Amino acid sequence: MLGAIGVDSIEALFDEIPDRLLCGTLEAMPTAVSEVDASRLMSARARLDGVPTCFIGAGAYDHYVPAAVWQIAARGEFYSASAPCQAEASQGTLQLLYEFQSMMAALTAMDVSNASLYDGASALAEAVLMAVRINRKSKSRRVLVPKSLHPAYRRVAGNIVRNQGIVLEELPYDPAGGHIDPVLLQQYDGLDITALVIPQPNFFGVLEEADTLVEWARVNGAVTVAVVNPLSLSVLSPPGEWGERGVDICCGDGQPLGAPLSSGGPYFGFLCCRQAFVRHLPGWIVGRTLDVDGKTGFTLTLHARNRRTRRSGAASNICTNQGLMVTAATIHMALMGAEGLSRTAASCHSNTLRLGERLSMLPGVSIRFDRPVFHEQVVTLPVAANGVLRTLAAHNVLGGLDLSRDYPELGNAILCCATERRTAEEIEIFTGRLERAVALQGGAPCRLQPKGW
Amino acid sequence: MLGAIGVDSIEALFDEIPDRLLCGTLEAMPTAVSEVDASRLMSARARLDGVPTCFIGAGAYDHYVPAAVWQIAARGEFYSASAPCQAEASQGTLQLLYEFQSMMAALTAMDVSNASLYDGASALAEAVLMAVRINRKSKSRRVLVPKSLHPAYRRVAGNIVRNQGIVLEELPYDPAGGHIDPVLLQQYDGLDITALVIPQPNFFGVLEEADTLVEWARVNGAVTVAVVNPLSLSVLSPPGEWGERGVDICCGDGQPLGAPLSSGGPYFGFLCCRQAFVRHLPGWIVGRTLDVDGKTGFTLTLHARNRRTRRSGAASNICTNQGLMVTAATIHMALMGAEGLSRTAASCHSNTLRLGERLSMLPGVSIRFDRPVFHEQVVTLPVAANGVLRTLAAHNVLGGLDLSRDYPELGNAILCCATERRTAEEIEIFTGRLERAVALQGGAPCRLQPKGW
Amino acid sequence: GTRYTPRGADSLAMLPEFLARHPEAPEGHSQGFLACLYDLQEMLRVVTGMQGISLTPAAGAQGEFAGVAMIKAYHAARQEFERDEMLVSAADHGSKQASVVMCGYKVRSIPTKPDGDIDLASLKTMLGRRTAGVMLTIPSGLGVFDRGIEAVAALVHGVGALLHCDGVNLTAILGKVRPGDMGFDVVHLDLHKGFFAPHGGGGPGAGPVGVSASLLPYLPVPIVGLAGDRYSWLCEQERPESIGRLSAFAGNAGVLLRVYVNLLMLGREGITRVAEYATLNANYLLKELMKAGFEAVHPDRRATHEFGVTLRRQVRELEVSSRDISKRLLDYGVDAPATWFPPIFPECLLLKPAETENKETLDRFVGAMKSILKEAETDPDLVKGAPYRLPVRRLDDVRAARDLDLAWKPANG
Amino acid sequence: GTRYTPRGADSLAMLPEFLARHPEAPEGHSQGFLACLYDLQEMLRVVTGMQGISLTPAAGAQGEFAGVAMIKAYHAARQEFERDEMLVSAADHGSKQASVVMCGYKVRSIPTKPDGDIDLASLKTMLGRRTAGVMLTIPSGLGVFDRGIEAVAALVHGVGALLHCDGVNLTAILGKVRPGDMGFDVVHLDLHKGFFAPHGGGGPGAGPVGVSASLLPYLPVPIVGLAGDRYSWLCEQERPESIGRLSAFAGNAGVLLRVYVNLLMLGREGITRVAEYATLNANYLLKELMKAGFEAVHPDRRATHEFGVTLRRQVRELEVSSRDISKRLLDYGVDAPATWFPPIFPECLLLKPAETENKETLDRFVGAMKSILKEAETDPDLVKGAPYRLPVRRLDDVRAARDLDLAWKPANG
Repeated sequence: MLGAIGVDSIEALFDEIPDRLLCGTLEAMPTAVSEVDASRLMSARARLDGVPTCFIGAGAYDHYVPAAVWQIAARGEFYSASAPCQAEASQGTLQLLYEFQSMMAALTAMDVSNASLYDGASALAEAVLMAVRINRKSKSRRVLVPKSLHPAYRRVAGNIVRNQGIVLEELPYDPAGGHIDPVLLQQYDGLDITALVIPQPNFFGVLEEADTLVEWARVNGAVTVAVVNPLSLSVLSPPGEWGERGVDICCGDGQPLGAPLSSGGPYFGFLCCRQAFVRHLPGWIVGRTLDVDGKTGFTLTLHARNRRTRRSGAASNICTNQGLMVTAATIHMALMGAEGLSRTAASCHSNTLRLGERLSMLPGVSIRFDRPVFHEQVVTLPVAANGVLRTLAAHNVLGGLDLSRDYPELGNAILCCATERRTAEEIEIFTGRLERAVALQGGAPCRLQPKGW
Repeated sequence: MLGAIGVDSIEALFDEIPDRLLCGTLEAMPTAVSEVDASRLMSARARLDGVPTCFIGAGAYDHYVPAAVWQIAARGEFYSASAPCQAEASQGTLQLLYEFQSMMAALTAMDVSNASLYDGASALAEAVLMAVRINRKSKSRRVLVPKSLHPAYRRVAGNIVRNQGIVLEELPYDPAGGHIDPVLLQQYDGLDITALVIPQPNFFGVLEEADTLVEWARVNGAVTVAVVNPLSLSVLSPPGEWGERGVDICCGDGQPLGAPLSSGGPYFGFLCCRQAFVRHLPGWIVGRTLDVDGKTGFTLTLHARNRRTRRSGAASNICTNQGLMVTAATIHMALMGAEGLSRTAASCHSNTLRLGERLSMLPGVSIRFDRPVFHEQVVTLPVAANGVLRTLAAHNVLGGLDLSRDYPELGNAILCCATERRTAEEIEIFTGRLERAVALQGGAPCRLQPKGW
Repeated sequence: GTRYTPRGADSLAMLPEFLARHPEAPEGHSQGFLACLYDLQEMLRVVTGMQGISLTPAAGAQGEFAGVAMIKAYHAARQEFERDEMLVSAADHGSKQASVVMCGYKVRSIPTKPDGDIDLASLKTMLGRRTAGVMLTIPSGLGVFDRGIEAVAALVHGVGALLHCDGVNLTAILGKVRPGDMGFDVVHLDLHKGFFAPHGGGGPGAGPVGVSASLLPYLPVPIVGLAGDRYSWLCEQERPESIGRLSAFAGNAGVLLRVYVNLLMLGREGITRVAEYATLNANYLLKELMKAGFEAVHPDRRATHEFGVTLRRQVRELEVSSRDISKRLLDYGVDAPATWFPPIFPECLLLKPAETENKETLDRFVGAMKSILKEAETDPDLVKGAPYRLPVRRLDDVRAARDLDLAWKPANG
Repeated sequence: GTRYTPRGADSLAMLPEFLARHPEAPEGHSQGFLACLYDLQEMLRVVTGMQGISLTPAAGAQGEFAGVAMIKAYHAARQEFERDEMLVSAADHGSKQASVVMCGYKVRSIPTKPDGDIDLASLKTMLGRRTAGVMLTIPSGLGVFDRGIEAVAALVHGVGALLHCDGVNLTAILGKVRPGDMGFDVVHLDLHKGFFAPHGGGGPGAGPVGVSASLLPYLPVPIVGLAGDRYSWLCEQERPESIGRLSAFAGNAGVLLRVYVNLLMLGREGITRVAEYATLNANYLLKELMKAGFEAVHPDRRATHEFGVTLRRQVRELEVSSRDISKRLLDYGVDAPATWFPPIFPECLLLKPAETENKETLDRFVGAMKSILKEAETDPDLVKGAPYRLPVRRLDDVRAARDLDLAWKPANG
């Protein structure tokens, strides 16, 4: 091959690089190891971390993924497929994305879905940008974002839209209910609000008064953006049916649909909207069309580049999707069916309620909010959460997320979730360990009489 | 569908079964559990067993299997494929078996290979039956089987051939070398011996004088059956080249070629022979042929049923092969190449030698035999092996196989193997633990001076 | 046909600890694994109705051999060495012959009646002091359930012989009727047939054997025992009358784990459902094919999970063979019938729709059979030349067996 | 083209403990995972020659955005609010425009010379007090290495602006020359391009950013820190000047683990080999296509790992478009060229043979190109009608965008 090129050595092919820039052997880069050595290293590191019993949710849920899901998704045909630039040679990938869009539209009761974004948080950022593009009447670029929304989502959305003159305004939560009290919104009546974000369930697991919020937005000319847990939609009312006409945009993280916890990613974000706004929808979108012989086929359509230059500002640079995660999610949804998803959701929910019941029988421990929740809830401890959680972790129980950093006003509060994988036995172990950990910190060392007497 | 059949219920389809035989609900059979519950149970049981550091070989070796091997072999096309009864619809399976036969023939330097048997031990039984079929001149049905052959192999072969009037006669091993002393064979000179079995390396890891043994058999009209570790063939001389003309039959267990330890199975047995004996070869055999258009294709040939009825007695009832294991082995050999296999073999071997060196520096510990070994060796302890091994296991080290049950004459002997997966650090841990375990049993509590002074 | 292999069972049987477990690992590091095998033994005991199970045979044929070897050991223990005959149903698979010879017995063939059941009158004349045992497949190799099985068992036991069951077709009656209740003394299963072990293009399989009380001492080792809450291996030492071990370790352990998880997930309800769906599919297919003009081997019998269709008429009238038709079916993308045995029914297709097939697939199969029948009437050469749509056309088997090419050689490559 | 995804890395990144690790797991249960990410940061620091790395961006485009956002934060910290322009090479990918606008900057396009290098004279006239930064791809979008890169860096830094590198093509020069040594202040990588993360039909990817000392404080969080032998997350609190987090947790962690294992197994030698084989393949393919009569966009330059071939002459003379040719290539079973950008070179194919392709594949591609050229000369309609051998023929994109059908509905299904 060198002969055909007309050079003596491979090095000669790099002769346009100025000599003084060449980096030489990179001594600081380690030399190659074999697969067996890599396996030894990675196994040792994995063992360091172990597999503690997980009661943390907070946007990433320890659901069981049927083995068939990843065994199919990991087939080379999906796993190593290149991007479907040549539609005719990528019908498998494209039809799968179309099925995904169809399933997500059905699950959310929205008209259309894109073919995924990076994750739930960046999907919210894209939803906000989209809301600004859609709401041509609004000049304020003020978007109301409840404090009851996942703190990381709020930060990510802020970081991404900050330089485009968009203001994310924090909406407080009701201290008793943990939800957005619709009465609070009255202060914004008649003001120029571009969009209202509605989490359901919210970060605390609490259910918002979604119908009332959507109606307020409609009356006040604000675009509505729902942020939902897709698994919850198998048992809760879908955003497309909130209020009289449903929300305008709906987004969230697809992790509960087949993605392993995997330290936070890869997951995928999803973004659905009304038909009327489809030309503002960022990311890949697959359409069904015909070939020259009239046969059905699938292709990427509404190319993102056209869409995003439509209106200057409120721009998005999305170029890709989370293909493999979407493949897994589509298989997962097909395998579980509506019935399987709602069975899982119900089982998570009842596990979390049982956990709440058991924990709140401990002295000084209580459920923080009085509103209904879905499969996650805030628990108040009699002592600082930090130390208690550390003690639990030492016994291989991840007892929940410490809320003191993001919500210091909640005191010693933790956010707990027990998915369908948690057993009654594990809940009892958690309860027992918590009791001892609290006692250790001098919280409520002796229990004089059963609580509730 | 019931309507089309003309019955009211599925139960009606079972109306030919006498009522009094119906078993009713099988209360003793548990009710169904979900995949997530099954996963919980199996994970808990797996954790009970753990992953101790393994220095046991004895016919099953802890080799690293590159991840690609099983990711390819587990594809549905291989995994769920039915038996290749319709050759035209099974060309993938059949060509793969042909490649396997080709690789095994090349590795053993034999003319032909079958498409696998259950395991190494039953392959030996088949090899013995085949030797009896082949050796028409011999009427004795006496087969010499060395005591240095794997004890389980000897038992299995005996159990399978016992009822066909075949006598397996034990050939002792040399107490110093651990091998078959060819001088011992002189007592059989001129006698009617149907076959001689030659393990290489033998159960003790010791190398036999294969060339001399093969020549003795040739002179005395005995069919030769080699039992080999296929990995060893990448560094040792192959059975097809032993003596002047090579052995007649060669068999063994394919586990070292890509099968995980997996509690002893599934592995696969292989069986190769001279071209002249191919019509006596049991099990599936794939041949290359042409289709009606002259295109190359593959098909099962020399159907077992015809072959086994050729001569009454010395029968075999093999109907199938270990397809999936053969698929993995074929991928494994293709991926590793001759070079990769010999690198692995050399690395195992040097690890085992290093282990032997380290252990034999302990007081009272020594290498049992003085002959060269391949990747496995017998180590003598100063105290009973049983207790020492139990102590080691409590520290998560499986220190070797206790030989006292099968070879009480060897005293406190264990059979040890350190594959390429064992690190220098693990060998040091083993050495240290062994020292303490021996001391604990009062073997050699204090070490006055370094051994060898 | 090809069966879906549940991937959940697969993953759980391949948990790292199970894959890494050495067969000689001490019992202290084996309680989890042994518990699974013990539970599987118990489950198989329940579904077969037998008194004891050994999981160790590596495949159906090895299980079959083990069964005959146990019968041999039983009679030997009783010093009844004059028993040197095994009676085998004429409708049965060819491996029986070999398994019997391997144990030093002679084979005699028991005729079946036109309705597929064993001919009791003939059986009676054949049974005697030389009979070691009688081997039947239930349901039979042509898919009928022998209605006289109780009478057969009584006759066999009456002469001191034992009754051996090939359980390859048990799928069809799982959870309905059990070999143990029918009077069998030994049954061998074929776990990659009815119990969802992966097919793997031929193997690995697993062929556990179950026995009645009379054969308990002879079960092949190793077996898993339970004392208190401690599981242990029972081997040669603990079971001195055993016919011994049949593989170096404990058989195809990984396959057994898969089957165990499958049975856990199927449960009591599931195994019956498998039998019911398999039977439903077979009877539906039988009826539809009969409507389409095909002739059943046993038209007046229920199909179990499989049944025979004879093409004698077509072969006689149309100059195509059942083999041609089965090759032509490949072009239609339908799984072709396994083969054309048993030899007592020439030109016969044995049809065995898996319980996982749906009505659509079955109807497509009937459609294909109808089309091929029409093709055979109008253009027999078309059918005789099949297949056309596969990577190769009809292969030359004669050439394969004559000009043997069994391994690639650099020289003649 | 499609790239083989090493399955070893895949399995090791999916060890049960890694799959089960919750993103909010305490650091005590995270030392193994964090060690991997820390090591990966260090490796990427070495191969890019930058001072600091953040792994968090989820894909190349998010890394690109992070780079521009850091430049914005840098100037803001210096109160240099008058800088409102980003200069972008005219040969570059369309997402840059959007990333720049997302950060509130205006875009100006820098012309390239006919030989593909940046036109330094024009650059000089464009740079000034309003320049926030300059964005280049190295090697460029048409596969040439800018020989004047040191002069570019000097000019940019001379006016107080920063130099931004799109590292999507770094594969071609990995282990040969590093963005840090060339004077770049920020580079973003595309790990599913050059670092063997699985392609997955589009994603997930990962787009780490590396920065020079000036941008260190602004790196997106989280980052993994090491103090003594203890790894920890550095987040908003520890890095108050950061542009913040870009995803809810730490980006596509699973992809990062795969890339880490790949780099472990590639090592120092391996990464250079990737660059060398990619470059060898591209230059060989370029020369062979030129011999076959195709015209290179930059005939006098070395190809890096990709290069452009212009079909202007063919399009003019033969009435077929580059799109027709790329569709016809599909019929030949060769991976069709990605697409026909950049827009400044119309009717141009961008060819990018993966480093894992062998000579045989490259020759087959040249053969296909020759055949298609002949077809275009003799039967242009054949080429215009392609493809013929795929599940569908040419799809109607206009109809797809006009009669939108984006989700199956039971009603109109």
